[in-house]
Amino acid sequence: MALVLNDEQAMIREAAEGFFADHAPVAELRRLRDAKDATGFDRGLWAKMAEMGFAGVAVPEAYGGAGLGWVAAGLIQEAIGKNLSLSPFLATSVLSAAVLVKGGSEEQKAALLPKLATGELLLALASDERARHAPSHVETRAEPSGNGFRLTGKKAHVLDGHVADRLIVAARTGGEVADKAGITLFLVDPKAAGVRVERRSMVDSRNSASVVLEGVQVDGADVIGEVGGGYALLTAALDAGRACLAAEMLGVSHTSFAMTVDYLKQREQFGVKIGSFQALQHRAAHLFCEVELARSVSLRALQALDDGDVRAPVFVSLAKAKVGEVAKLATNEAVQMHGGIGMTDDFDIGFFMKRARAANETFGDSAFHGDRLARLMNY
Amino acid sequence: MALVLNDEQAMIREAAEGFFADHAPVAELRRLRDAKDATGFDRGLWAKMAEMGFAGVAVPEAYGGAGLGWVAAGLIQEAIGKNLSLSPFLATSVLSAAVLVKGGSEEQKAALLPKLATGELLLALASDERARHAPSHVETRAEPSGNGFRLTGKKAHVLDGHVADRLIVAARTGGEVADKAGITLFLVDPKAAGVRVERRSMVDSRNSASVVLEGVQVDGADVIGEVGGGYALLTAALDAGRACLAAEMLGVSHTSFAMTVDYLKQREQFGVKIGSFQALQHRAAHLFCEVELARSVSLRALQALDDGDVRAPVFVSLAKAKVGEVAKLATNEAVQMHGGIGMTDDFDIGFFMKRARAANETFGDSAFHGDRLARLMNY
Amino acid sequence: MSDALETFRAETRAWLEANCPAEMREPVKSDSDVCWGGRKFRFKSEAQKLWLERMAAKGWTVPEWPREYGGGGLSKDEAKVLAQEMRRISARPPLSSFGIWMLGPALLKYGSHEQKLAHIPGIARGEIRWCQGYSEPGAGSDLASLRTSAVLDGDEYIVNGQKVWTSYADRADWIFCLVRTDPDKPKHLGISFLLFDMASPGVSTSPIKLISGYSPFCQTFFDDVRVPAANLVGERGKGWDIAKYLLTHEREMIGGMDMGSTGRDGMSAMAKKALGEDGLKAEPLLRADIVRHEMDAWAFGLTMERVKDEAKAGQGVGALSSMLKYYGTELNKNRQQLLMSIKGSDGLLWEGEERGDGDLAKSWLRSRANSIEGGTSEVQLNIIAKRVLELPGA
Amino acid sequence: MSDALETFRAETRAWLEANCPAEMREPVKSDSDVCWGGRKFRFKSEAQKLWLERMAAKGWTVPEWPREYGGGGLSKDEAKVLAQEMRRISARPPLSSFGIWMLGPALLKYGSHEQKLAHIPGIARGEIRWCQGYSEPGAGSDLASLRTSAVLDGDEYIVNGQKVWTSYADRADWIFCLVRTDPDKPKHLGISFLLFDMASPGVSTSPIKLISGYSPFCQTFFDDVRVPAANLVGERGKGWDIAKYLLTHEREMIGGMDMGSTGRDGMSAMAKKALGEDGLKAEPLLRADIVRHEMDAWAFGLTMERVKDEAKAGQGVGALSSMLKYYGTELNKNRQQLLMSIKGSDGLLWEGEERGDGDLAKSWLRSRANSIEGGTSEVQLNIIAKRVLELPGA
Repeated sequence: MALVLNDEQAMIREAAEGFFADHAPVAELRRLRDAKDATGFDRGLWAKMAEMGFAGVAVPEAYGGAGLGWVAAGLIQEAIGKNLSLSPFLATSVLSAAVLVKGGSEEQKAALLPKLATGELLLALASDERARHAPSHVETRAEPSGNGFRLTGKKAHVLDGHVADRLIVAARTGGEVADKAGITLFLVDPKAAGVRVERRSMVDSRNSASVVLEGVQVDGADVIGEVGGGYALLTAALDAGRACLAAEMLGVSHTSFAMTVDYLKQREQFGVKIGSFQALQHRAAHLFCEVELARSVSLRALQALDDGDVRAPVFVSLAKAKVGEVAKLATNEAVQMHGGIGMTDDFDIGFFMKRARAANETFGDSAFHGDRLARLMNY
Repeated sequence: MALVLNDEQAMIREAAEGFFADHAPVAELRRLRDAKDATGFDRGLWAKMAEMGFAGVAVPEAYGGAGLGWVAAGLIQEAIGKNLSLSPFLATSVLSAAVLVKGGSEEQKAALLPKLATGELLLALASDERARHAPSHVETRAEPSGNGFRLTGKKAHVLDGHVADRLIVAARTGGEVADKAGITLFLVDPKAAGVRVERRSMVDSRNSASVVLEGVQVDGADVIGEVGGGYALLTAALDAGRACLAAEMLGVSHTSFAMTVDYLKQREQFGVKIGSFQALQHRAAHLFCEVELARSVSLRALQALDDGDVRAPVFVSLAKAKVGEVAKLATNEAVQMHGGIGMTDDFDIGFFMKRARAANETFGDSAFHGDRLARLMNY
Repeated sequence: MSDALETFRAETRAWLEANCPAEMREPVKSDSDVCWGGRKFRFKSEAQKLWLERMAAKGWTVPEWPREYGGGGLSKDEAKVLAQEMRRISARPPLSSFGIWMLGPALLKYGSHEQKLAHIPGIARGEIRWCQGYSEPGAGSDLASLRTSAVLDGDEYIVNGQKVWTSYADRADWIFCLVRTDPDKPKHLGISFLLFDMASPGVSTSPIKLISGYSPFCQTFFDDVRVPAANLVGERGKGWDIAKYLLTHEREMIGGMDMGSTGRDGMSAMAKKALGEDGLKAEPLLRADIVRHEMDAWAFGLTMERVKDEAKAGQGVGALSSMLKYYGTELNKNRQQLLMSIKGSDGLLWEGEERGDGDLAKSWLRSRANSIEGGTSEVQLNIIAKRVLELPGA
Repeated sequence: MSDALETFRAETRAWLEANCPAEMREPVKSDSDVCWGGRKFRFKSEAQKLWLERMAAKGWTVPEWPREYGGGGLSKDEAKVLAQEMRRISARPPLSSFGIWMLGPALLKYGSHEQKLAHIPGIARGEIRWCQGYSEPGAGSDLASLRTSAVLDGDEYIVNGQKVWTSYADRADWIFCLVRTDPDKPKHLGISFLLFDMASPGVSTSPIKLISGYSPFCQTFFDDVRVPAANLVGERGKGWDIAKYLLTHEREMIGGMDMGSTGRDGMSAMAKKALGEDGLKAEPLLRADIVRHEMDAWAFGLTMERVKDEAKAGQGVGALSSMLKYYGTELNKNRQQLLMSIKGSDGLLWEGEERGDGDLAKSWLRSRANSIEGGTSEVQLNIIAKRVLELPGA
């Protein structure tokens, strides 16, 4: 498969870039942060995203979605990264859509996906339990009870958990802690008895919540996929999320780098433009190369997901690890080259550095994915 | 203990630097290499080194040595690194002296150390069997036979093995391959029946040999230290060798860096001195810092050995790993900044890069020692 | 050790035993435990106030400064004994301030007798808190391009201009300030070193909010501020020499910052605490990053040690402050990044219910300024290239 | 696919089947299997000679060049079919040369009809081997400072000067050479592009021994060499344009070098072979270094792929040759270092009894030149800063 966008994808990119630049630029993130907005995003924006077909981009047309797949979702997330736009896109349209499309029963799909695509229904994936990502580390227990299960446990770092209308919870129906077998995914109503959702205030002003489950009763119909076979489904959804996070970090890198190059051309010191200092030139030129590499691996990972390529997990880990490193370098260099002004809250570059860090930590950083890649390649 | 040389050590440094610059500069290495000298070093030089007290620097005065310890040995090896001087110093005066001083019986010491100090007797340590350093990986077997043992196995990368009058061989008297217990050290005459020593031609023009032992008969009196308890002794000797190799790589880094800074000041391109290019200035300045760090860790490792500090293995691994990385960087940068001329055999800088590489690989590179350091610190 | 010194030790020990309040023998837990002094300072406790007063009375807030200016007049060896005895009972420093770290040493070196008499006792007693007016908007590393003007009018200078990055200007009483007294002279010629009261008419400040959420710095504005000409330190037009002297000082302070905890097993111990005893075995690449960092940090720590030992032995190489500043701050930035990685999503917390929530993220963000303030890393590399390596055109 | 192309494929397949000797269907094992052509070339076998002659007769040594100059006159699509069919039977390239890679394209673009007629057929038939005379002693990356002079004397230029890093000058028949025809014009103005016979009186060469032990380069001396004025390519004084065109070409070649084997699992497979299936588990830091390298190499490989795909789709960003050269060569140096680490003391062998002994060390040393030849890494970064990022004063 050629490493270029097809015409349809090029159009989506253009639409997404225009949309987020117009409707949700960095100033909007600043506004929501400073207002200490309880929701953490703008429902009006989300409605517009649904109208544009973004909310249901990865949902098949049969269920009211755009059916455009992961390259398209990644392009939207890249534009989000360029503008640091706040929305429940990752949690609802990527992670949760991936779980339901791949693993949902016909009834679940028919009930949930059309509402997801219209933006009416927000979902969140409650899987991580440890601060450092370890997806098979599931202590939350699901014990048989009535015609269903009772869930007990704690979930950390649930993206958009505080606004979700429905949670997708990974719990253990068998096996030992850290076993891949024995994990099951459940649909949980956050308003059900025994569920406590608490928003956590994050460095990147994104929405993350901790979720406590105390003997929460769910129905047999709330099981997604096979009992005990949830890990493969979870991995598929996480890989979609990781590839889209890589795309977002590509957007973050792109804008940080562009801002830096602009600054190098404007700012004067010692009587000359600082962009004329060779040491900075070489660092900027190196960074240019790294951003180009990030672009290649990001696109390949998204394509591999669309193609159902068996190597998709390898490409996803490559992208998450490599783009993560590039985003770290790009934002670090941006702050350093901006000097004092880059350290002030009034200036935007700090937001990019914060987001790069948070996106890195979400669903495995470059150490996690480097190790995963090596294991997948048998060494 | 203060991280400075005492007066005696400062004198030794001065003496060593003058000696090797005068008697064994890089030109001498080139001469021996081009002449394809069968010995690989100059016996005249070695005799002079013995006269200077260098050969027996780490041998107690009671056995005819200078009794000056490892800081002094390291300073000599640093001067060797600055000049790339060829001699059996590391194999005989460091590795073998360490084994004998620490583990030899009174008879062995009395018989061997005085001759070692006068330069009459060359020794070599035959321990490594794998291409990548793994000191407990000993397959060579020592089976009881008569009043002694019969040795069978193969040794790789035996420094100065082809000129040694006596070999110190690590062989297994018990335990499984890679066990630390069950290793015993033996004195072996390379002229004994069943010993085959073959010199290998190395990238750095140093002397290394492979040794094959086919049922070689040794006496009970040839055992050094305890039967089965040789690993601790071997480790102590290797640590002395590693610390001295770090000191040598410090010397290599120092000279490479000095040559590079000189070149930056002389060489013109695009009508100006290349040392005025800020990108090269920053790289040179960074390298300056790294060489200073290398100097600190090298000295601390040698001091810790002299002090019998229990943390000596940690400091030694720190030094071998860190100075190794610095030497790699210093020689790589030297070749790159010298440009085309740095790639030519007529110019000396290539010799430094070759030696840095070989010294890195000898007795564990920075990956090996980083891992060892982490284990020693329980993580 | 001499008898006199032993006597001094015994006396000091007894005096500290009798005079250091129990509350002042606890480790400093947060910035609010630090006594910064000054007119606006509110003591956290009676003990804090008492401890400052008692120490200041002996001149031991600044033990080695001359007695005539309110210092302790101790010899180097005596000061060392005092420090040891204070450490023995974990006594807190009675006073911390820019006056002690920066202005005092500069005044002692460059000030007139009158200036020393006028200003040093106030520093020693913690009565006057000072801030530093160096950087200006748009100047950054290019300090010599500063534009704040001081025009002589009779026996007063009239100061106009703007400073930025003035640490705690909103809490300071006085400022030591670089101003341009000779507008016609190029760059760093024509700059003078001036002291004035922040309460003077025409001075105003405005705090700068940082990405870490803290506001330790201000913008400071001067609008026709009248300053007695006698407040100019050293020669007119020679302020640059004083500034350079102080920059070297500052560099050493920042370079050494946090370094105590960087070396040794600090980070791996923290990782074990966060990930469990065997947690790092399951994360071989993270472990590799930690080892590489710890080795560099350790090597740097040993280098700080060696530099000090060499200085004591009179073997100093000199001009190493740029190296320590550059390498130390880069290392600390790397350390903060790795700590964030170790903590995963917990490290991303900004605010929370528990004490300490958000501290890690803030200290990570704070660390990014290390390589910008006090001369950027790029400036330090320039200095090494020029002064140590003597490269052409540097 | 068109019918005409299918017919071409069938004919080509039949022709290759009938004309490619069996011996020429084996992979190239070493440099001695490569046919470089030229007057001094000694064919390794009759089959090698026959294969060159048969391919040259059809113009398929240079399939896309015009027929009138000895090329195959194929369209892009036909040339692709030929390449596919050759790959199908593992046919070796019949001829490799600087003439094909470098001079030919330049002559086709800048040469006169007469020059094309005079020189291109000899390249296509492998009769003339060319070398490149660019660098001069002391000039390095600063090509424009060259001093070799060409002074017009009637209808001849008299060439005097010295070149360095001329690849295989001792085996070449002709040289394409940058000379200064207008000594008064500054720098890269006044440079012309001249062709001449290495057998001309006054030309001499001397091989340069490299740290890798190989001598692929020479120093080349010109002492009153007389060259017909008609051998000047393009306009007098405009040689710099041709040189730049060729440098971009060269950069792409070097950047792509060895990269095919860098990506994917090449290195980890090799590590497993050297250290045993579980060997890397016992060496977690080495494993970490390998993973980090493989990720970069893979990302770079995908970028090469993307650049090609974008070019095909007409979306090329342009000016990427410097990026590929810079990143590709730095990566390859890193790869060679890691391979040396994996092989430990075995990698240090210089000569030995077994075939291949010393190859690794030599190829490590060879790789160090990658970032120097064809424009240093520093020059590539300068180019990116200037042409892509458009930074000031770059």
